[in-house]
Amino acid sequence: MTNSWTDIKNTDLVIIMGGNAAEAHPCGFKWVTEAKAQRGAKLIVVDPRFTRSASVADFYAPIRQGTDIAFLLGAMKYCIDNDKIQHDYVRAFTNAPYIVKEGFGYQDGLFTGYDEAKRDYDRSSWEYELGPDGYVQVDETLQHPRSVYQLLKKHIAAYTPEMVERICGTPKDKFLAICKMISECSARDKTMTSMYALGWTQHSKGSQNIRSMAMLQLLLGNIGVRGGGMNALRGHSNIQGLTDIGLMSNLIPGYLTLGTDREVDFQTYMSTRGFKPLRPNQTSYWQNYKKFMVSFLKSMWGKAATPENDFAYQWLPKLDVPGYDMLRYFDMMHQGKVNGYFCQGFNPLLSLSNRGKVSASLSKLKFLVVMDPLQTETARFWKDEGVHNDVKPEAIQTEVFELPTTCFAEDEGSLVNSGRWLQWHWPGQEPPGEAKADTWIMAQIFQRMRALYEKEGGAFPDPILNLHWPYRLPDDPQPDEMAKEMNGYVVSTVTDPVDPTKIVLEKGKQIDTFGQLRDDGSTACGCWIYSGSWTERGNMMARRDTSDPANTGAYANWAFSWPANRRILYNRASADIDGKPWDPKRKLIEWNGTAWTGYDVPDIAPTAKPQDVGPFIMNPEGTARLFSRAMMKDGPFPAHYEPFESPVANVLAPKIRGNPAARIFKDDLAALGTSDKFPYAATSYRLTEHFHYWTKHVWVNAVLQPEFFVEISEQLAAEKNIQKGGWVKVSSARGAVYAKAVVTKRIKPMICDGKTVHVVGIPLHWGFTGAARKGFGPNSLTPFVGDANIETPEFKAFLVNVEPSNGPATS
Amino acid sequence: MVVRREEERTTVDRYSGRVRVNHWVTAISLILLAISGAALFHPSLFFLSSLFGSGSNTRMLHPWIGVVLLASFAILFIQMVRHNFWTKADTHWMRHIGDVMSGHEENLPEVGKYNGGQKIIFWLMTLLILVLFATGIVIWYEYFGTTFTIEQQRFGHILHALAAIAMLLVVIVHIYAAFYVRGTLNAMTEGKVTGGWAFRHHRLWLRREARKGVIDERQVPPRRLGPNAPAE
Amino acid sequence: MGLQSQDFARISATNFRPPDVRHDFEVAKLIDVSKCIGCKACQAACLEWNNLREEIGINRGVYDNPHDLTPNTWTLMRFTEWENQESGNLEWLIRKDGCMHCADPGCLKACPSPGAIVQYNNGIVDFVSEHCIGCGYCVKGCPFNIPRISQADHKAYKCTLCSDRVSVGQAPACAKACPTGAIVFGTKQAMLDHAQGRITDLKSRGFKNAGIYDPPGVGGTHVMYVLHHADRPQLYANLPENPRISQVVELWKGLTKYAGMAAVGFAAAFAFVHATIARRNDVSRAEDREAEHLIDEEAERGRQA
Amino acid sequence: MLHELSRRQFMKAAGAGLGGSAVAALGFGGAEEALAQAVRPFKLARTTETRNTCPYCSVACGVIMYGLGDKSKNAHPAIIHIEGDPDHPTNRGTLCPKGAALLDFVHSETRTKVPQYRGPGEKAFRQISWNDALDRIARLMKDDRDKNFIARNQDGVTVNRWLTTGFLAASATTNETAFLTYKVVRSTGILAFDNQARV
Repeated sequence: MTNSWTDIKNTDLVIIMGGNAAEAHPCGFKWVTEAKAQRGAKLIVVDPRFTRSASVADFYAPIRQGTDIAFLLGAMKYCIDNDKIQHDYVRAFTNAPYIVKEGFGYQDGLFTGYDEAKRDYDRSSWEYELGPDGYVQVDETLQHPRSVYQLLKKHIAAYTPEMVERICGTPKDKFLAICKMISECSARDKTMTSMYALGWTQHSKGSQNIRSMAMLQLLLGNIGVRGGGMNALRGHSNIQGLTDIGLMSNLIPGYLTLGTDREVDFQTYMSTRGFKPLRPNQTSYWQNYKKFMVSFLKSMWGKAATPENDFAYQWLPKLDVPGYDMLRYFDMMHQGKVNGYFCQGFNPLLSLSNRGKVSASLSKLKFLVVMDPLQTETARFWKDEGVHNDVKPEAIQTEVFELPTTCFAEDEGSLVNSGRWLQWHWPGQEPPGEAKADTWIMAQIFQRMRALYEKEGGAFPDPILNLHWPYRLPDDPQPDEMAKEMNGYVVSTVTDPVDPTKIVLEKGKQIDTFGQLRDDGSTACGCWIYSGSWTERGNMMARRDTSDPANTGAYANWAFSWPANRRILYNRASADIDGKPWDPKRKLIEWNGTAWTGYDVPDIAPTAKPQDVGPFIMNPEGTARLFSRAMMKDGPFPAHYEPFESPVANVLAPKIRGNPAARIFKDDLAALGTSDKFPYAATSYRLTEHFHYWTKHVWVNAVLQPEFFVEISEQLAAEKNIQKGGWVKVSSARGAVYAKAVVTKRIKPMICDGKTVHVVGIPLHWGFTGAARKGFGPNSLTPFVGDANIETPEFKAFLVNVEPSNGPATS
Repeated sequence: MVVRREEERTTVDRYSGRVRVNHWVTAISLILLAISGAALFHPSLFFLSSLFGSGSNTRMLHPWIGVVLLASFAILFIQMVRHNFWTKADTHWMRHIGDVMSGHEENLPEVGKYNGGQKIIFWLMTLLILVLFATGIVIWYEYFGTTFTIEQQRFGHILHALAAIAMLLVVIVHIYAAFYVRGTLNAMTEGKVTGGWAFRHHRLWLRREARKGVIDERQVPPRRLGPNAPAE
Repeated sequence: MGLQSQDFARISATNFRPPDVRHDFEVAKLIDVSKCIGCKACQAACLEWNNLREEIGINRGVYDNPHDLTPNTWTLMRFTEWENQESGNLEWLIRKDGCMHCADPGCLKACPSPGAIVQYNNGIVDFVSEHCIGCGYCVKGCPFNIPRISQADHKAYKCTLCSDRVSVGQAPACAKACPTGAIVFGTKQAMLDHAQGRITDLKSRGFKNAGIYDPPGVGGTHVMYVLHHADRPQLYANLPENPRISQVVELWKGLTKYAGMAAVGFAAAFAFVHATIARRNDVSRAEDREAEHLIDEEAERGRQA
Repeated sequence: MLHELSRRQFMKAAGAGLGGSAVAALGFGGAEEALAQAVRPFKLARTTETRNTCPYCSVACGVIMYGLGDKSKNAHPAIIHIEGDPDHPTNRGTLCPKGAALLDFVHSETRTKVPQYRGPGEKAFRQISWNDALDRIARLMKDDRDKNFIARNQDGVTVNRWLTTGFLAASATTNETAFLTYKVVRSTGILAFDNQARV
């Protein structure tokens, strides 16, 4: 989220698309109902199903899953055609005026530089035209034919309301009504907020779905303002934190990245991370990259990280591929290239696409270690559960360990919510039985491995033997210790270069902000964006001050919000080029002539002159990108592509199946279904009564929604003679599941490109452990296809067939 | 059934032991039902529920007692129904009910085993017990709470209440009559009545009984009562 | 709230009339159906707060789970999919069902057991298990079909409006939990005022028949609804249009009760009086003698026949 | 802290309320006495409160866990109720159906309670001691790492990666757990490192 949950109360228009906030985030959705009740805000819901969010919406329109980009580009076109964009904002704060290189183009659904064999682009042409000064060429009039603005207009010209209806199945009048409501928010005193979730992410073009809305929000001038922004409703309590801390194949805490095989040494590594400003006097904050990186390495290897050994840069593994994400790794597992696997509170047997492949892959492991507070299906993938897990234990040679862990109620520490708030929590009871904290388990495993390496030696033991392990109890590190490491501390005293008697940073002290980090090894910091969370003043994450001056919803002294306790990202953009708030009633920060003042921590140097320095300081341009240069693998602009399994062909580029740059492996491509065998457009989603695969272990939630079901329209039910509450068999090219049928008016057939499309809704939440009735998850059906940029599987759009059935018993 | 002459009196058998047992089972059930029913019927009488241990027990027992009543009365019915068919004489008798009440039965037609009033009571009881049982089932929540709609149960309740009231009235008349007409109680206690009682209230019945024969248990033959015997 | 008799407005099946001198704030729960997303947080909170656990059922092709109120399920979301012909929009009407805490409670009126059902001055209608005899009369008294009798202990159960929470100044568990503020709790007056604001907002959004549901037929309720279609409450899973205590129950618990007692009493009295004043109906000696003659004659005939 | 205080004061008030009603109950006889029992005693008086945040979605609602006992030496704490934290800016005391039922998660029948092990081809789990489990795991890891660690790629570039073992991190563990996990996993050279952000 660029903003926070509580900020949503400041909005005039909420658009829920690619998500179902009321269903998945009811307590956050409260702030939508508040905005409606208190400011007369309106709520738009665009979804294949009439959802719980839709039940309280002012306007609902159906859309075929996987066609959001067409809808959003159509909306952009409407705003531009009807001159409903915030011109000053677009000109000053986006790269609309920038000139793009000669040679960039888009045709038949492909951008320039596509290599079909590699399923990838040569992105060199997706760049700005740089002047002799090294700065981007701009045309403030936006008239230059190669200006981003003109290219964008050209790119979205095809997405007329008629085309949108043809692709999305959204009736033209409904689409136009929504466009009108949206376009009103181009006014300076009107803002729209976008609330989305995995409904946009879990597509083969998930990142571009989100980009499309971000671009629309930029055109409307809604980024950085109260009641605006791009609000990703993260699905899990600390998925934000785990991503911040870089628990991903290619990441280092704070969104730094691992080196690749090409980056043979630290110098080469840093050379591609200089981030020289692309416009005069821009901040280009990543210029501080080295300070963050060195401080991180110091927190990893302490004394052993020295200037001489490049702070142990070489001790970090290097990537030979973009990343060993889940999809790639399970594919390797499937090929028998993997021996050991750890699942720490993760249930891939039900969470990852194509359960059949996941199960087969796990069966090829030598050992699997599962750490979880609940009895997961993954830990029991080898167990014969009849139709619910049809495997032969004797044939599976994997050694499996199930290690009991604490749950939230028994452990201490911080979680990061969707609004980037780090909130501390305390344990209320002892763990049940022999359950232990994950920290204890990790420490135990590490201590034992280190002992083995000390005793026996072995493959490159240095990073293990020298890992910085400063904990009071080496066998049981305590949360406050790790929290302080992540915040960062001074390794060696730093004095003022001018007056050496003046101590700038004192050895052993916690740092206050990442501004104090240094690249000479005198500071250590586990996760630079968390700097300020545990300073000499104590644990900022445990703060509980509920005061909120002027009711901005910022709650600046409640817990800690990264970065630098900033509550709304890009908040500098809430004021015009001279630093005056676009909407005085919604003031966030303001330039008082000498400094930035207001209700939030400015997202810019406190004294940076508004006319000089752009709001988007993490970008070398200082502006936001309507044209994303080579940053996105599948195009600098979003373009409509059908899901890999779609009931209709891509009407704009009939030859292209799915997203041409999306991640898909050969045999998985072969395992795709087609609409002749699997005629119905399926999608998966959460129900409000349940949380993922956890709450089926929770009695009360099992009572509230006891049994696996699928949702279909009354029309489809009639067509297939399916009874309400009767059993159905749902099958895809990957497998089949049995479910009860919920026949509903809330799903209606859509007409797309002249063809009737039936939607089949498949909720997740059921498996073969827990209190609820045994059932299946949608991942028995979903394809093993990943988004081009972030490899998220396409859970939200795939093809199935549905038939009446007598239930699992008969199988 | 026999007429029996003893030293001091002449008796006529009216009810066999079986009938009397049934009658008293029925009677006791009725009384228990009246008490428990009243407890559930009116707050001021709820204290009566303590006779059954508690309100819950009362709620639980009342319907079961009703079942007992139905059973015992059913037998009673079989035993008595044949004497209770309506005749012209009954109609005539009923017309002069006033004389009966004021004790002038002389100029009434001879009455069989039962007079019109008794027959009416018999049939009323039959009817009311059926109604009470039927409605009782409808409102027997423990077992039939879901068998009948709430609306049906509501009507069940009011009918049950009205029938119960009617039943109480009938019972009162019945008991009253039993006491008011002296010599009647013996019929249900000893099972026999005196010849005089039979002569006075059920002469026709007495004739029939006598015709069947008389058992004479006297040691000495009776004094012949001459026409000019002194009046006493 | 303390718990002296002065705190009671009504007590079932008793002639003991609370003095009703102590005045407590009348509380109420307002359920704004137009804000409800049917998340069932209220159901979960109710089960957790009251330490109730319902059995795990099955899916019957609808979102309603459990499928009806039970002795353990005191509140329940009822889902209705309705095509609004006027607007052409589909509307998903979701109503939280449960005890309405009537000002004139039919359950209390029907209850035969003293103190088994009470109404506090704050308006809460509560069942007192200890005095409940499990007769199910409350079920017949209730115009909303709320009470449920447990087959385990033969006691009636329903929402208590969290009288235990309210008694220490807390809102009911469901109201506290409700994520969207569709359930609010406060004094009845505050709730009525709040409802007005909501109705204005709804009208501004085109629901011209938006209104409050506080049925006068039962003297108003302490659980009220804001409905977008207040003119057609039955749209919301058959919410009764004009609920009132059934006439049959009124008759049964009213006239019948008194008339019946009177009739029986009168009859008994009459019988007694008559028996004492009227001439004894006894057998005379003469009749005894005539009986002998008659027996002789008849016996004779009997022999000849 | 201030809020903790105000909360305790509330608890006192609650206690007083109960005391009041108890006293009130004494005066009664007969029917009224039972009426005193009409209201179930407020079950949270004098429980120990602990603040936490909901472990499910990323709204991160504040919750208060009500624990058995008063933290005295011999009182074993156990959470008996969980409710929304009214001071929390986001949820202001509200909870969704999952948050409102957190108690049943904490005390779920199917929580893991002891380490379990399943050998190759076996049909069931069997209990194993922490020591044996951890020793075995460390052994398996080291053997695999020693066997398959890649110090240099074909071009002789130092790459120090270990690809034959992977680690899937959670979505609900604390940042502190995450960081410790990161340090341990990265120090071994594991690249197959992912979390639930994708799914």
